Amino acid sequence: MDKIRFFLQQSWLLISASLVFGVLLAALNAQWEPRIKANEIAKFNRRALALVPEASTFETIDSEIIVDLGKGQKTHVEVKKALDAGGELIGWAFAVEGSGFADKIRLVLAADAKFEKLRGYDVLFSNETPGFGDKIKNDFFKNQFHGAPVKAYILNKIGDAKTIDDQIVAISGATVSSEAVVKTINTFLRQVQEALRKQGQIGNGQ
Amino acid sequence: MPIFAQTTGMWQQAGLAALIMVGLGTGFALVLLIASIKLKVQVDAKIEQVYEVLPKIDCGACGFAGCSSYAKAVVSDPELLGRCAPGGSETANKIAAILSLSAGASSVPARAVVHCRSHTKDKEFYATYTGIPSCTAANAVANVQACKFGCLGFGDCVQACKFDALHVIDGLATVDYDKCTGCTACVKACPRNLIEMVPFTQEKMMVVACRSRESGKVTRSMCAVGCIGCGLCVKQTDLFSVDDNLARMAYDRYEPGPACETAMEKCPTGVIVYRGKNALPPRPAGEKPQAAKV
Amino acid sequence: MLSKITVSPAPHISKAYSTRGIMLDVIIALSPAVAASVIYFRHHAAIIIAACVLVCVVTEWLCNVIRKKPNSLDDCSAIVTGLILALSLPPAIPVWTAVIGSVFSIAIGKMVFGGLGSNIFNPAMAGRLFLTASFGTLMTTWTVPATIDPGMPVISATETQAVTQATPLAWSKEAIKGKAEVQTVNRQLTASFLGNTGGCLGETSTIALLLGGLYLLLKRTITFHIPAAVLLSAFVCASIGFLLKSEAYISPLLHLTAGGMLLCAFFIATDPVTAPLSRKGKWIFGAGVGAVTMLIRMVGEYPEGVMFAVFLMNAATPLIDRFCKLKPAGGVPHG
Amino acid sequence: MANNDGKTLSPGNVLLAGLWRENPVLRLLLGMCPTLAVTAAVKPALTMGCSVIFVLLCSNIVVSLMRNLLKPHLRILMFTLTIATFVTIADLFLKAFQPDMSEALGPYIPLIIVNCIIICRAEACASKNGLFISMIDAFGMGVGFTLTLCVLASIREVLATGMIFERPVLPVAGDSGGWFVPWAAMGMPIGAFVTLGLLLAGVNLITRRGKG
Amino acid sequence: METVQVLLLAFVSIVIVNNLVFTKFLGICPYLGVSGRLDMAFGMGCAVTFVVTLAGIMTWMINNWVLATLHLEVMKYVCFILVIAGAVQLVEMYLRKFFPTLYESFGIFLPLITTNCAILGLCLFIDLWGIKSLLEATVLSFGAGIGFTMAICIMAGIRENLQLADVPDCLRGAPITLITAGLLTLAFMGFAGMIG
Amino acid sequence: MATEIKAKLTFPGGVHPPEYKEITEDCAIEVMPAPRQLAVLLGQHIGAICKPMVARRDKVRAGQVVGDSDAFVSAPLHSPVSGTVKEIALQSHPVLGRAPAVLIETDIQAEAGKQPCPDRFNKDFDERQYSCEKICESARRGGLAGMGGAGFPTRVKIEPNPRLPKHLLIINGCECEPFITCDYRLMLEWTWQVLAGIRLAARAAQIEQIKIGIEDNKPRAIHAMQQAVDQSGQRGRIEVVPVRTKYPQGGERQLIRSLLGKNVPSGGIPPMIGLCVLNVATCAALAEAVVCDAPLTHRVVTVTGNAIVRPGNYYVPIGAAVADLIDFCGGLTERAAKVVLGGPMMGFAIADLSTPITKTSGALTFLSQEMITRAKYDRRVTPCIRCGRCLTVCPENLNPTKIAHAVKKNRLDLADQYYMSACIECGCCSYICPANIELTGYIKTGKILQARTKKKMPE
Repeated sequence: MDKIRFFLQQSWLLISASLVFGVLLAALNAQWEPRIKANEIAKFNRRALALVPEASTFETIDSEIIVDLGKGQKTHVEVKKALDAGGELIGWAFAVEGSGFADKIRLVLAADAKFEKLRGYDVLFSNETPGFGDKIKNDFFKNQFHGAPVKAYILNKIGDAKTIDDQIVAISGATVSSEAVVKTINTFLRQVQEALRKQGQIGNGQ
Repeated sequence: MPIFAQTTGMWQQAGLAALIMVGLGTGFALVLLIASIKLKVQVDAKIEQVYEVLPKIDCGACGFAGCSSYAKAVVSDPELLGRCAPGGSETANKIAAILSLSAGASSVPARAVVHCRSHTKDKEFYATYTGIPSCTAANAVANVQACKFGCLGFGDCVQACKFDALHVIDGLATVDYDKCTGCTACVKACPRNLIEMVPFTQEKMMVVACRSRESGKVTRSMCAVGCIGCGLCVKQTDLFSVDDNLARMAYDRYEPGPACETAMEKCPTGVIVYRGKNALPPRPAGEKPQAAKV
Repeated sequence: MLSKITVSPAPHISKAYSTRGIMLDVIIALSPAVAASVIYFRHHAAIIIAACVLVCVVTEWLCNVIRKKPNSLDDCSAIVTGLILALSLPPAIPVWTAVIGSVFSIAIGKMVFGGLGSNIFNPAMAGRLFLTASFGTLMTTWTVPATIDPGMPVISATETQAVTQATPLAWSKEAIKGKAEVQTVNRQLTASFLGNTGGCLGETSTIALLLGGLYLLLKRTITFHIPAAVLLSAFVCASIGFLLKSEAYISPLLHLTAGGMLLCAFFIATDPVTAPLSRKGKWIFGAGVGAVTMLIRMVGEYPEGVMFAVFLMNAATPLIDRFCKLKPAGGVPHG
Repeated sequence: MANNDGKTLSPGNVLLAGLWRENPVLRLLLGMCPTLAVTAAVKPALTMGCSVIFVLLCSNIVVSLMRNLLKPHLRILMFTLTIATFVTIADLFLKAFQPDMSEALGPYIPLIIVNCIIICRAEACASKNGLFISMIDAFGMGVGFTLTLCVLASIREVLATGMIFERPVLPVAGDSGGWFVPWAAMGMPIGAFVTLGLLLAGVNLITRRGKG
Repeated sequence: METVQVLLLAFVSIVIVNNLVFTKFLGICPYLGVSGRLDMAFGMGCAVTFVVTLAGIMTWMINNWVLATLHLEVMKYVCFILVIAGAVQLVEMYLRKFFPTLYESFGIFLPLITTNCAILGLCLFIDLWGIKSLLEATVLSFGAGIGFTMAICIMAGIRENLQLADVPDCLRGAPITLITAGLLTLAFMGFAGMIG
Repeated sequence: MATEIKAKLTFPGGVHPPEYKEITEDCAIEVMPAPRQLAVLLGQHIGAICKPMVARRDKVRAGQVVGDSDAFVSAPLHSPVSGTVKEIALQSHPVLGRAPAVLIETDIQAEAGKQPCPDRFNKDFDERQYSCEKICESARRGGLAGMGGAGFPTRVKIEPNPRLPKHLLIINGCECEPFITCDYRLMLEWTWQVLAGIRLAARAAQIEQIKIGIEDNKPRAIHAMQQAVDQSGQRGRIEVVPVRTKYPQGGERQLIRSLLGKNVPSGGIPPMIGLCVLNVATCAALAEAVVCDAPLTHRVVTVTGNAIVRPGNYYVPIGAAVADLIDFCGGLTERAAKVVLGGPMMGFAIADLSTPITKTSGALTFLSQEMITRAKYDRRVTPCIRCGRCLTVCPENLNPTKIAHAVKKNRLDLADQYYMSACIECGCCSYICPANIELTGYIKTGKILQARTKKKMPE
């Protein structure tokens, strides 16, 4: 009994402080959580909207899409439908993740309604070297994907960046980052297309 | 009532959070408390004291692995004082207080005295020294300067002094008594044992600034301001004694007085000088007719 | 009578050889490579070399003035740094880039550590790495040598539109990714030996570098350990790759002749200041440089890895030195 | 802290201490990790600085209030708990109102918990002084930290991109015909280390001049 | 076999390619403070390796098994730091009591580690990277410790040499260490992008 | 004329300084008359400093003991001439700076100087007529000390020690220092006396096997010694072994490594591995001490260098001032810039020309300014570029640059970690250093500092 009293004497402040802090945190979190969630969605939507400007809302589909990353790793992709004001399906958008030069890169990909042509990509998050790797945010590189067929893309050092096909011209001086983008897109794009087809969400491409 | 539902949810979560926090807090508090009692290890009281003054944030800025090891180090080696960046001068002062208290504050302060007053122009040289500019190295090479006992002036003591209290002026190490703390670093550095710690009973002390044990004649041939062991000072006051061709001063008994002043004036080579704060500049060498070079 | 007599600790005589002598030897040994670079890249080479040397010298002088230290230019080490830096730059870079590189080399690579002898890293490589990090595009744009060999494909970069030529190493990288034929690259061996190919100013001509290296070895300015270790370990690593997968990895001989391998083996890795002291240490150091270079060339993202390898091993030099601490001949003394 | 040096502990003095005399980064070498990590551009640096000011202020207030109730063994635990709480609050706030910055700073915001500045001030100042002085101290230190970060970040951002606050200040070479080619290395770790190193050397030089 | 490969790559990646000190600026304080002597640096490295492995595993477990299930992610930071601080203190006391020799050799570094951001940083990065398997988290945290040890030992070696060098006065100490660290990052840049 | 000899035996490390032996190698040993005044230093070598046994104004005979000590490691001192003790006062000492010495004024009739006695020995000499104890006693009474370098008392060296049994006697005739030729002349001119000394030493130490190591740049000496050994029928016992010319081949540790491939433990002495090493000059002195009962009062000194008028090998009384020798040799030339007692690699530069010759000073080298600066950058010290040449030449396999830098920065602990105490101070590192750093000087300084700190420890 004495021991407990001694203990309480010593640590009542700590215990009461933890109590107060715990409540404080939880309260603040509850207050701000919706906002944080909204921020995340807003960010995605902002990027996706730039790719599919006609869309008015993005709606997450219910079915699960699992993508195989190779080496036995799988990941879950949250695919969203882009709907116009009339609720008509005008495209698809989803976030993907791959490893870049310095850190992970997260991209938003958007495809047209039939999932045959890419509407392009945008960078959600990257930590690439300023001056080199972060050129993956530049239009020069991004535009090559705009309207490109859904295929496995091939990265080249030589070629014409103006032609839209599966040949992607690398950013000079930042081959790694260019490669990372292409690789990430290649990993996800076809598999998502495949999965959607299987689930009957889109046609089988014929 | 959605608002009510929301609030309930929030309070539920808050309760959980608070519970976890309290659990964690209580748990760690308990463990730490028990541990601090059960696993107490005996430490030197002084180290403990020093450790208590330190910020105990274990930032490692001092170069040691945490505050406790710094405390240990600083107790054994006071030169490490002032390494604690977060604590700053406040902590340094406190540590100094802890350490010096035990060192005994009652005694007279000891200050370094260079027992030589021979500047370059007063010395006799046999050759030019071209080796390593350090007293220890030069001392190992045979007589560069004629006097084996005099200051070499390469400044090993200057380097050893952490308080910038020693400077070589015209080939002679000179103590700045405003800065000297009596740390004895220079005493250890001098290869010729010229520097000695003298208890400064007065603001300025009278010293025999020479260490030459050569016979008077040889000393004169080597240095314009060396002690020739003539013993004139001994006749004035018993504070002086001559031994091995060299006059010495009993510093612990020294008190200023006319006898000492006379001894100083009578000294044919002017080797008896004042050292200390506000000490007058010594009589220039060769002022007395006897003190000429042979 | 004895005013002229001096005394000093023993010994009283010394060998007639000075730091300046060593540096002059290196400069002489670099001259074939300089000549080759001027032959292949004409005025580009001349301007860059002149700029680098000049800026290095001026920077060192300025640093000494700022530090109020005696002038240290007469040991000629700044000239050597300038030369090596210039020789490891691509011919097409603008002169101001070379100037920045030179200033970085001397100021950050050398003088902040206390000047010659105190620097941890090879100053020239510090400059080159800084430029690689800063101006990657410029540092990988290769002009066509004046005497072009038609066997090598000409490519045009998309952004700059200048006609450039890929180096054998850049193509080897493509080959590893399966985008180029290894055979095409391997055919570059002769061109690479003569220096008739794209690449950095002084790195293209194998024969000029070999001449210089031989001179240094014969003059005993450098010992054979480091060059031998570098080349041997690089050769072994490259051979392993080549034997395992000859359709992806180019021939080990080309690896030795292409890029900065020889310049590194004879002039950069042998920089005594940043290399280990003991023989054993030199072997480890050299082997490390060779292996890391090949690792970066074959697995990494950069086509060339010499400067990284040298830098990395420079950093490890204190540890190698400590690891290879000499034991006295008579055993460890007691007490 | 100056309270035992015989100097008066005036608020102005305390404030100045944080800004220059005991500037956490330049003089005490505390909090180096964020200093190096978030100074590639001014905006994240400023955000970081503000977060540190907030956490420092709050933790100093709390510690100062309960300074007389602290038990020796649990003191550090108490500090840690307080700091972690406020850091979480700051993190939540950024996530909610500055999502871009929150993303850019990533884990460096929660890493404020182990930033030595905070625990150091709690220990050295707040646990010994009253509320007012502690607040001033926290503010001074925080502003000192933020200013240093901003100076470093502006040097690096200008050289690495030719911009400050993402607004161009130097004409960058390219299609528009500027002359400045960005030094990408300044945005990389090398730029961070070397710039900070030279900055510290400069500060050393100045203080030594001042003394001499 | 594939798992082994993944783990191996993760290990090499965290040791060399994504070294915490050189690319993430974590653990700079001890990196500058305790790198003066090689033996101290090595001791520090060992202690960090030990604690970071422990902390990595524990925080991963708490994060994934407790907090995630209770939806209390908001408590993440508080829990992490308390776990780390508590673990460090307990380990220190345990060592001092039962393995005094071991404590003498590296236990003195343990208290320093609580404020070493490499530990908390790694836990946060593991969370950020979304590492899903405990094994990988273990390997990553162990690798991070090894990477830190390597970095601090290299730096200590260099600094021991610099003690004998004629470094300008104003650069002595932290500035020259920072510049050296900067140049070191240049050296490690060669490995960048080698492993994704 | 002996043919050229190419020896293979050598040790790792070392340097090849120019030899300059041609200056004096053909100068026969010449007797120097005793100068007006001699100063016999009371501390001449390793071991206890002697106490003066005479007083002021005492008359002394030639060979009379003037200083002695009871310590085990010590040797008595004798007056080289008959004369009067003028004073016992401090005198410049090549190593100690100022040390007490017995100043003796020479009698007029004694000025002719002592004559050496090599003709008393021939191939019929038989050491067995002297007992082991007698030889040791003669060595002790004669004040014999190693005449090569450190000057270890010979008696201590040759006396059998049951704890450290010796099985091989090595005679050091290398004379690896540039300029010096005194041992070379001894072996050529006093061959029989040297050989007799060798045999006596072997008898005293009870050693059966003897090796004489001579550098291969002295083919005539090798030849002469070989012939003498053959003629006296000692062939099976005594072996003359040519070793490669390289500095410091004459260091006993290096010679042992060359001859036997064995290493003397660092900081140890040859008896630890059962060896006894004697210098040829010591052997000659031993023969004289035992057979003629003459104490060590004179020695052969090579006066050489490019700044002396009449270089040569002289038989000089111990205690003669350097200035006297200079006078005897015709004075210094204009170019003289350095006076070195000993050879240029390990000798002591002296400033005070009244410094007397000691038992260990085998040479007096006068160097010109050009010789000491050479083309080396005007002797300017540049920073160490870590070229590693000092490591390559170090015969003890040390890291001189690291030790020197540690000492320079006052890091004695670090210097100790790199085995500073194992340094033999041969000077190879300083000789080779392209940056002109006085590595040996720093290491020597470091050792002094180390000794000081150790001495201060108990306080």
